[in-house]
Amino acid sequence: MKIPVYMPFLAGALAALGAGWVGFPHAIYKSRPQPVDFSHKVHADKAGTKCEDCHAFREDGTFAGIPSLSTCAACHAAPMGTTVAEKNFIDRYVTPNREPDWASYAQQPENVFFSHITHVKLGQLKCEQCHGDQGASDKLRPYQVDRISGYSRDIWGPTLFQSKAAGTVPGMKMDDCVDCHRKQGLSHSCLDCHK
Amino acid sequence: MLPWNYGFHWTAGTMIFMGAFYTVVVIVASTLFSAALRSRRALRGRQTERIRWAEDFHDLPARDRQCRHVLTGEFGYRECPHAFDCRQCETHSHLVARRPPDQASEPEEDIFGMAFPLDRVYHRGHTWVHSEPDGTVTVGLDDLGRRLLGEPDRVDLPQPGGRVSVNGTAWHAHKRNADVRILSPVDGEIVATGGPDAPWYLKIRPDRMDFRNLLGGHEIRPWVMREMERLQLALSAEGAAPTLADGGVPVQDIAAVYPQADWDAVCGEMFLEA
Amino acid sequence: MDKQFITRGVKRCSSGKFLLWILPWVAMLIFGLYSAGLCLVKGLNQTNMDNRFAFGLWIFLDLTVIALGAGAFFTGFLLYILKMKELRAVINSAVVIGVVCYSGAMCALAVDVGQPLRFWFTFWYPNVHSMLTEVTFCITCYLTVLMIEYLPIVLKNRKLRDVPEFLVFEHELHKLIYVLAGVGTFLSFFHQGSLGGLYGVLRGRPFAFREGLAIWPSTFFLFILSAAAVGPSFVLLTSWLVQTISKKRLVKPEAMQMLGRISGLLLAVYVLLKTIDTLVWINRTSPGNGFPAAQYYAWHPFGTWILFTEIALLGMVPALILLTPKLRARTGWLVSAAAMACCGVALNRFVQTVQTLAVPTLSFDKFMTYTPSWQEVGTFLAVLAYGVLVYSFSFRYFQLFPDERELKLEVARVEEEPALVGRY
Amino acid sequence: MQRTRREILLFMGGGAAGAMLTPAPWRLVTDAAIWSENWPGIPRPARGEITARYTNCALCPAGCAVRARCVAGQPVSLAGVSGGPLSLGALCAFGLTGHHLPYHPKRLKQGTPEEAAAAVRGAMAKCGPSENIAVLDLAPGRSASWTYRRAMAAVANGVYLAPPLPLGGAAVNLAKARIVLSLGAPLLDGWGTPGNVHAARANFRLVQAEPWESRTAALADEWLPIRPGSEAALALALTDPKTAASAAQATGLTEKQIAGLANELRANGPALVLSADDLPEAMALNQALGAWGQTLAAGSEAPLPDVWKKAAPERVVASVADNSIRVLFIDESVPGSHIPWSAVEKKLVRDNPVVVAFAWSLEGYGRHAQFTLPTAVYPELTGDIPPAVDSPAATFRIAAPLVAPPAGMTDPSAFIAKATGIDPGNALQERADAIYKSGQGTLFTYADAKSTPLKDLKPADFWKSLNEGGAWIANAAVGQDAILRGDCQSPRGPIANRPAGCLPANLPHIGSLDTAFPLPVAFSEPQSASLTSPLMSKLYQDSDLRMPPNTAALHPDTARASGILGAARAVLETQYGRCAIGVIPDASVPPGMLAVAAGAEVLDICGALTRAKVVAA
Amino acid sequence: MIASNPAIQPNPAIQPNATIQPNTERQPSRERKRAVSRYGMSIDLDRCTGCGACMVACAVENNIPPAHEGATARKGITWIRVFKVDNGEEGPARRSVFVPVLCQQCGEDTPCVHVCPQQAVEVDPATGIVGQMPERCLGCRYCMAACPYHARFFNWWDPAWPAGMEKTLNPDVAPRMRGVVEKCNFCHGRWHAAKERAAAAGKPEIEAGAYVPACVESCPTGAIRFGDLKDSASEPAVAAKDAHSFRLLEKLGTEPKIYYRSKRDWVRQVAAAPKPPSGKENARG
Repeated sequence: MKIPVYMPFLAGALAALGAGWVGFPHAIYKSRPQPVDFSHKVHADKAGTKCEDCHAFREDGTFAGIPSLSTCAACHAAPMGTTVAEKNFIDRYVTPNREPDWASYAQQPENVFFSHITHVKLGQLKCEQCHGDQGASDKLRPYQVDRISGYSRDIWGPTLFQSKAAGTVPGMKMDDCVDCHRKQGLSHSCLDCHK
Repeated sequence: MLPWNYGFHWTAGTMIFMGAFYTVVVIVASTLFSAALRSRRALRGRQTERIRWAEDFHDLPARDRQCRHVLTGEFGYRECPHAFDCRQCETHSHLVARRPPDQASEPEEDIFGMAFPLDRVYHRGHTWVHSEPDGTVTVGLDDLGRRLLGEPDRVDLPQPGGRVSVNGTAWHAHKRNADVRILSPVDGEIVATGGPDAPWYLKIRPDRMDFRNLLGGHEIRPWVMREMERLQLALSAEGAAPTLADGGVPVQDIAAVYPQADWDAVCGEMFLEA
Repeated sequence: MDKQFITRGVKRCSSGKFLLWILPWVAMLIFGLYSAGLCLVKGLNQTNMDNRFAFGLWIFLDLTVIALGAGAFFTGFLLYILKMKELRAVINSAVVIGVVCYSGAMCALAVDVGQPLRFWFTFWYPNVHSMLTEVTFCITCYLTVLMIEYLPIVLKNRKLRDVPEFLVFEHELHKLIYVLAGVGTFLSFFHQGSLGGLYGVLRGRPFAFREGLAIWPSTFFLFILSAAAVGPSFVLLTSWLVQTISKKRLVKPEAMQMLGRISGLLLAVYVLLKTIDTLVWINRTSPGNGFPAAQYYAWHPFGTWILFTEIALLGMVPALILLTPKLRARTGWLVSAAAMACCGVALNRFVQTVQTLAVPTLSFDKFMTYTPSWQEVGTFLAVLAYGVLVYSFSFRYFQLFPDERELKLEVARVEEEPALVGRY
Repeated sequence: MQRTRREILLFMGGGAAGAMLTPAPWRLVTDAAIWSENWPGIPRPARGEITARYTNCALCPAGCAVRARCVAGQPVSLAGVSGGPLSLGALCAFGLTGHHLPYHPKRLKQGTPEEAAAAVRGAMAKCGPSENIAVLDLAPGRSASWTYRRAMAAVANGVYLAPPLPLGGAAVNLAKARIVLSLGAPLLDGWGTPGNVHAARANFRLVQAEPWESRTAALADEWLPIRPGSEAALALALTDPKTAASAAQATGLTEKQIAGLANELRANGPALVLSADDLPEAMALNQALGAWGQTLAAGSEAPLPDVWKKAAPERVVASVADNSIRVLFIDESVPGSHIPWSAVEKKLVRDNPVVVAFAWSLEGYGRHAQFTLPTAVYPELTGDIPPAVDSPAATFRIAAPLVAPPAGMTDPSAFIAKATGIDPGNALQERADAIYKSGQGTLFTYADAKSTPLKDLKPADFWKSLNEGGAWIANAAVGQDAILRGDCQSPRGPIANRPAGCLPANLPHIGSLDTAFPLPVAFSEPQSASLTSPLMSKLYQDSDLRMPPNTAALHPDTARASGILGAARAVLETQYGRCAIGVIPDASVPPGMLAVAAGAEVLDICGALTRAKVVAA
Repeated sequence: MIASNPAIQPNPAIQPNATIQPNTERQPSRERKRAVSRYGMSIDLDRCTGCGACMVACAVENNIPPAHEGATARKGITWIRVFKVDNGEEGPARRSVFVPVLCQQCGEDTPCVHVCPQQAVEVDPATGIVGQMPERCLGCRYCMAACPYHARFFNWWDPAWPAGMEKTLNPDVAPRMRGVVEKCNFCHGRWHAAKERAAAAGKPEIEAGAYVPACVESCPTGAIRFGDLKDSASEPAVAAKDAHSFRLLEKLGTEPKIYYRSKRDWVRQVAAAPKPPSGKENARG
């Protein structure tokens, strides 16, 4: 049978489009689960804790980030609830006193100097404005990292094009920082934020 | 580069610079695009043969682009402006009107012992056209052409029912390293095909019985003389010693005489092909 | 065995002989690619450049090669815009030279930058005030244009021509070639100039700094002029080289002389302006920045002789030769004058790049010397070999000199006894 | 189904075209560019809580106060403590990079303490009556030094050896000086406590008599370019005008100049004379100028616990009989002055002596000892710092560890105490208690830059503050309980309270130009036998500010005379031996001398007043 | 395309509490506009002993690796470099001075800013500091050719520290990769840290003295002083008016913010253009 000339061309184009739009966005990210099945929701509701109770500032103003095991152990030295997750956590980490290898979704690249206190104290931003409703999430998403650049998906744009995904994960791309800084008339030079 | 990139400033400098850049891109792209469009149209319109001939003609040395009326001495020097298609040439019709072709006395010319019957008209690519009573024409190689190819190694003839156009490819002939396109003298539809051994190569039903683009009568001798000269040139350019300068008779198979000559070049020269 | 690719009716050496010819160049290319690879993989520590000699052999190569490649745009401009028909004889060759020079320069640049992976930054975040941005944009665009101009030459190859699509496309594209010639002229005008501006704007380097019109230092215009002047000379030189090496007549002497005349004319203007510029610089610009110009030439070995050689010996002299019809008519004079012109411009680029960096700026600086490492030289050779190869192949398989066939018959014609010549 | 080439090409073409319309190629290009920011091999600095911790620098007796900026406890940069009492906020290049030393590629990582102990035991057992067991302490005056002296006192025929103290143990009071004559002493280039010197600099006129323009000469108020090796002659002439003529001839100065200088020194006092090699003539001149009690005083140490009083005397190596030392401990865990090995070697018994070196690298005596036991290095080590030469008051400063030393490190004093069967105790704390008992002096704490009289403190707080970065400083120039250091003798011959004028006639090195070793050696850089931070390469490789260790700068004429003109390397030869050096031709160094940057190799063959020659390698 | 920057879609999930109130919007911007400083330096050449403390302190602060074994004085990275300069005399008449040279932080229109093809160099309007963005840098080295002070350095090698020594790196400064240009930026890491400390104290701006580059802090003789040239009380501002101060190659009109000072007349000559070589002593290096 005789196929029209443009047929192979079209086939090729379609194949590439499929691969590029469907396959690639998955292939480019490497994903790993968080060490502990942690629920911000539970801690917010039941324990009634606020963000800065665990994600604390040090006295010199630097941000401690993800709390160390000691912070958790302060309450969870012994099981408080009955969940399997908590039991595993205590057996695997608290008892042997081993720090969980948390992966920070929002960890900025090495060349970025981000000061939490500046944004919280001077900028009067709410945690949610950048971190979304992470605090209300019931479980931790798997941590996804770009295979080549090694950047977390959150700081590199949840989708390949626009930086903010619909829903709960606000992007933390440079674009997002710059957007806000421009709005506030605070963008002066690269070295404002880069080091 | 784009307004939403970092470091893009709406300044005059940026405007001018980027403006120039994008203009250049657009111009280049549209040039390519239109070239593609035009060639698509040309392909659709079966212009290939015309274009090929146009280019070949354009690439011919100026001497070989001479008007037929230079051959007959009516002009000292004139390049043919119509790529050897006199049907659209006013100059030609004027001249013909002023001096109608006189019928030669003998039935055929004998030049250097080559027969050029006058009952037919000749194309400058060494084909002749002979009108048949049934309204078709037969097309064949003239004597010089025949001797150039001698006994061709291979001849690829088109299928009956196919079309040929003036100065377009009529058929292919292979001889030694030579691979030449024989140009068609007429527009028309191929009715039947002959071959080297047949009296003619193609029987064609022409669109119009209009052979103004072909040579006949008193033009033949000067033309053939000129062709002989070109042949000599071609041969000597191939480093073959010219043997028929003094009007010796060309043998039946000229190629055989010059085994070392680049026959492809010679034939290309003689059959008006780049 | 590659006969059917070779244009009908022109003589080309046997494929065996051709292989012998390209073999050394291929070897050189492979060596060059190896050294370039080293620079890419291990970094620029492979070179002898340093913080003081931030630019070296490669930049010199780029500037020179691009100046010589200017023949492509200028011949195109003269032929298609100013309709100088004689130049049809060399335009294809000029285009190939252009392609070779520009693509070669681009490759060298790709090795020269520290982070080739970021090549697109310049396009994505351009700083429109930087001469280098202008250069990058224009050269890239112009290389594209050259490639498009090169396309018809390729498609006209005897074998490819049998494919109707190619035949037709080549035909149609060639009809529009004057547009590309125009664009090419525009682009070349700017990047040749910007290459000059590259150094002319360096306020921190009074040796190179020049005043000028608006945002453009005088070197901007001098570079355009010198490139336009030397381009035809280089085309002439190459044609002559090819004629001598291939032992064929390829270009009519008239065409050659025309190239020579154009070159000479522009060269003369260039030398004049260059002289004026130099005087202004010595008496006004440089002292104004606190740098008495005389002192630059006190650092040996770069004495005043270099200035003299650049302007008088390799500028004025060839210009005069090329402008004297008698001398121009003699191939020996013509070619050597063209060669001198090329050397002159090369020397100018050398002074701009190397001497500028060698001369100290701070009172406690040392005068710096620098010798390229073998990796640098290797990369340099790679570009050279690449050029020769591309040109050789183009010459073998494409119709670089349209008059070749005619000239061949011409030769035969005069060999013929007069009896036949011009019988009609 | 059979596909034609044309179709495959078309398919690929379509693929390419389609791909351009997807994010893939663009994202890949961007990712590749980002990857170039953090590709393998580029370290990521650790993050963590940033704190400031304080200690004292143990790299030289200056013991400058140090503020360490720590990330999660790990010091990432050091700085002086502004308002610090002795160092006044200054820190030298060595001090600023001290926190790199534990990671030096050449650091010694393990040794064989057990075997060493066994060997020592064996050797001590068969130690004859005429033979000695000795400790060579390169940084005397520390509490550890007292442990060694107690240990040597505890064993029969134990000897405590130390390099001669600068100025024979005298201390300089720069604050009192109004004019300073420096005979080639590197006063502004690492001498004493940099901060103290630079602070005092404003108040005195500096006359630098030195053959070449050293860093000090460049900044001196007056530089007297004298002939190489004629410092002593000048000093002598300044003391005793009778020798002026010969001095003028030796130094190349005019007698008028010398006389003028002499008057200046006497008129514009208090004066102080310093010399590169502790020339006795210089001390005599100080004597003659009445510097004693003014700008010079007997140096003193912090009070000692009574139980320490039973200690072996401090002796110089030269004073020990040749071939008499059977067991020799060498403590070079902290950088100190270096004694040419050949001088030490000839004191060892002929039949297999046991030499145990305590070092953190194999660069020093470790190259010669049978056993080299790895020690902690600043800022890992715990110890106090001997008094600085320019600190008239007794001081007590502890170099508290900022980093935990790696496993397998030996503590020299513990090892020697064990070998000699004494109880080292916690020397530092005992000393601190003794000081506290003396009840005098003040404690300066760095964190809050406060000084508190000792009597207002509790002993625990005193001890705590000392370990968290503090310094105890005695009140008076000589605290009543402080003990005198050394005998205030110069390396050669007592001069302490010798009446001016009567001086040993024609001292060995004046005039007698030693033809075997014609070239006097001047140290152009601060001497250090031990390794320095890899980052010091900024000063002599990434730039040419200083000379790399074990190189000599010399005048082209000198090079020509030595037949090494144009050579990059040569061999340096002295009475003590030979070693390979790099050579830098430098017209600013006068002919007939060497300006040498000392490394372990060079210091191994260069002592005080060394003359040398260079020969082709 | 990747750097595309679509308008913020305020996230519905966080809309209620994520409103940027006008007051919070106005306030900081006004603060910034007021607080524009021009940091500068004064270097007293009569105090510099050429000890090199500034050079090592700079390397420690800015995560500059030790010299690669292949490095030389021409390939090394020393953001601040002390040169030994003499008066050209020989013998006793010879006098030397030590001249620390760092990026002179030229005025608004620096020779380097406008040559960079991709805006990797910029002058921060808020501080007057000339910044270099290694992440943006292509490594074309055009800026190095443009700089008359040779204050820009190229990373000829990937940065490498002896095993374990990377523990001592400064977290406020990102190590640079091979193939990019870098230079002194007045210890920008310290500027960030100072900013953060100020923020922690609720102040939008750094107050004088709270931010000092490493070389200034480390200089044992206090020869290098740092401050805001806009603040007439600051050391550099005072030095700028001093009759004995000068700037390097002032005639080029680059408006450096580094002021040198010396009471010795011949020393002030180092500001001028180089003299032609006196005899054979050139063509070195």
